[in-house]
Amino acid sequence: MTLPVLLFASYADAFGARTVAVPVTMPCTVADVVLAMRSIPGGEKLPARPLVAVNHAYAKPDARVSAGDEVALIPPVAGG
Amino acid sequence: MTLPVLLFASYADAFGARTVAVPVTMPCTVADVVLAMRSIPGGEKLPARPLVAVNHAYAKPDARVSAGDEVALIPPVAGG
Amino acid sequence: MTGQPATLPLVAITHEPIDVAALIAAVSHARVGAISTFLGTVREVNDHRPVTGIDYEGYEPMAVREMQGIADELVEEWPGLRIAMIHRLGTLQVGDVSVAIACAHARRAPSADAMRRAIESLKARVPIWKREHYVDGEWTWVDPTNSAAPMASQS
Amino acid sequence: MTGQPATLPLVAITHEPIDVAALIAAVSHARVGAISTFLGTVREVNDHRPVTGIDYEGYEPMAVREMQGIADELVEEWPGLRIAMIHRLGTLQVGDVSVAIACAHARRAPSADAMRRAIESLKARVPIWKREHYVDGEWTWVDPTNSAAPMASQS
Repeated sequence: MTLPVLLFASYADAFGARTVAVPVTMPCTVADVVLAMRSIPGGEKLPARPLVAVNHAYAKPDARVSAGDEVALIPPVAGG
Repeated sequence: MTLPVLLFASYADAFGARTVAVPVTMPCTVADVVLAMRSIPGGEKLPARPLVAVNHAYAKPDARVSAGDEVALIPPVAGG
Repeated sequence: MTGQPATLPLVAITHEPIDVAALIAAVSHARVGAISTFLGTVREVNDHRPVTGIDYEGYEPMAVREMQGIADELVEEWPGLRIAMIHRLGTLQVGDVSVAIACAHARRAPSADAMRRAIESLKARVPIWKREHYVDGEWTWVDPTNSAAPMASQS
Repeated sequence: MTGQPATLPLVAITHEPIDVAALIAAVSHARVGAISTFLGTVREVNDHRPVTGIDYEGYEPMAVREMQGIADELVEEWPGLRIAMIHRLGTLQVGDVSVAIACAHARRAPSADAMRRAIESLKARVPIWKREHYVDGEWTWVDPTNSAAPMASQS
């Protein structure tokens, strides 16, 4: 299946999209999602360990991702 | 001569006045002024080393006081 | 909001100019003796480059959740703390207020310490990004982790 | 004032309510990225005694001079700092703002550090006094050097 992953700021620019459909086998981990994204055009611009959020909270690489979760890649934040 | 000394807050209450005429021999020091004030009714309520300002600046006990200087006793401050 | 003037902690994302007076009013209270407020404003120069404006982008539901988390942590550390924090998104001009944080407490030390902690935490973890536009027409997504060589830059 | 919106540092004693927005506007500038503001407000309870109001008294010319000295010292430590500080005198009610300090700088650390230093210095040396009135009709000149046993108290 494909998991929609939300993109923002420089990552949205890198992929040329606000959302990218990532091919993964469920259930999987955050690290699996990032790995799959590296094969998508633009994925080569990702840093070694991009931050990922699952359901609006930062998630570690070994965190489980299930169908229906809202997954987002978080570029280095610069609020304030 | 007498030197007018300005009083504020609890010190004004102690002397029952906003200004007190202090008998001193000019030139004198800040310490001389404070010593003379202890003989004035209310002076017994002063602390051991009250803060004194001369011409709007804190002055040490050995600072010189001249005729025409504006001298004030400064109770413990409590602004803010 | 539940009928009171403001439910605290108050955290919000807005696309409109920030009403600083309203933020201060929200944390004011008869038991408060000190209100420390932080405002972030758009500077005309950053890293020696003249800035004409900034686009702020945010992952809004997560940004609100992180701000709420920061506020809850601060209230836990300083009981009685009254805190309001709001971040503006969209295109801002030089001088515009991008973020406002107000921390009220009975005593000044917790008020000031919480304010400082709030802005540091916000900058560290709230998912908001800014693209600076320069006089020469170039723009950059600001990357605080690599300010010497911004990750993405194009004309 | 010399024709500009505000001559800085701005220090003042007032007998009217403090206009916080005007104070923030005075330190705002295109080169500013952070504005830290401190407000002192009258609390309804101090040292466990219900307070009905406070009379603030000041030695005005010396208070202004001390505030100016504090501002000058802060600007010397943090060049580019834009600072405004104002203290209100007279009879204040619970919730009223007694003192307001705004410190603006290109960066947030100097802005916040200067604000904190300004209020600590003001409380330590600016010749202002406050007499608290309590619900039972008593009043006390507050003495921060001896808070357990106020120097002067009478009914």
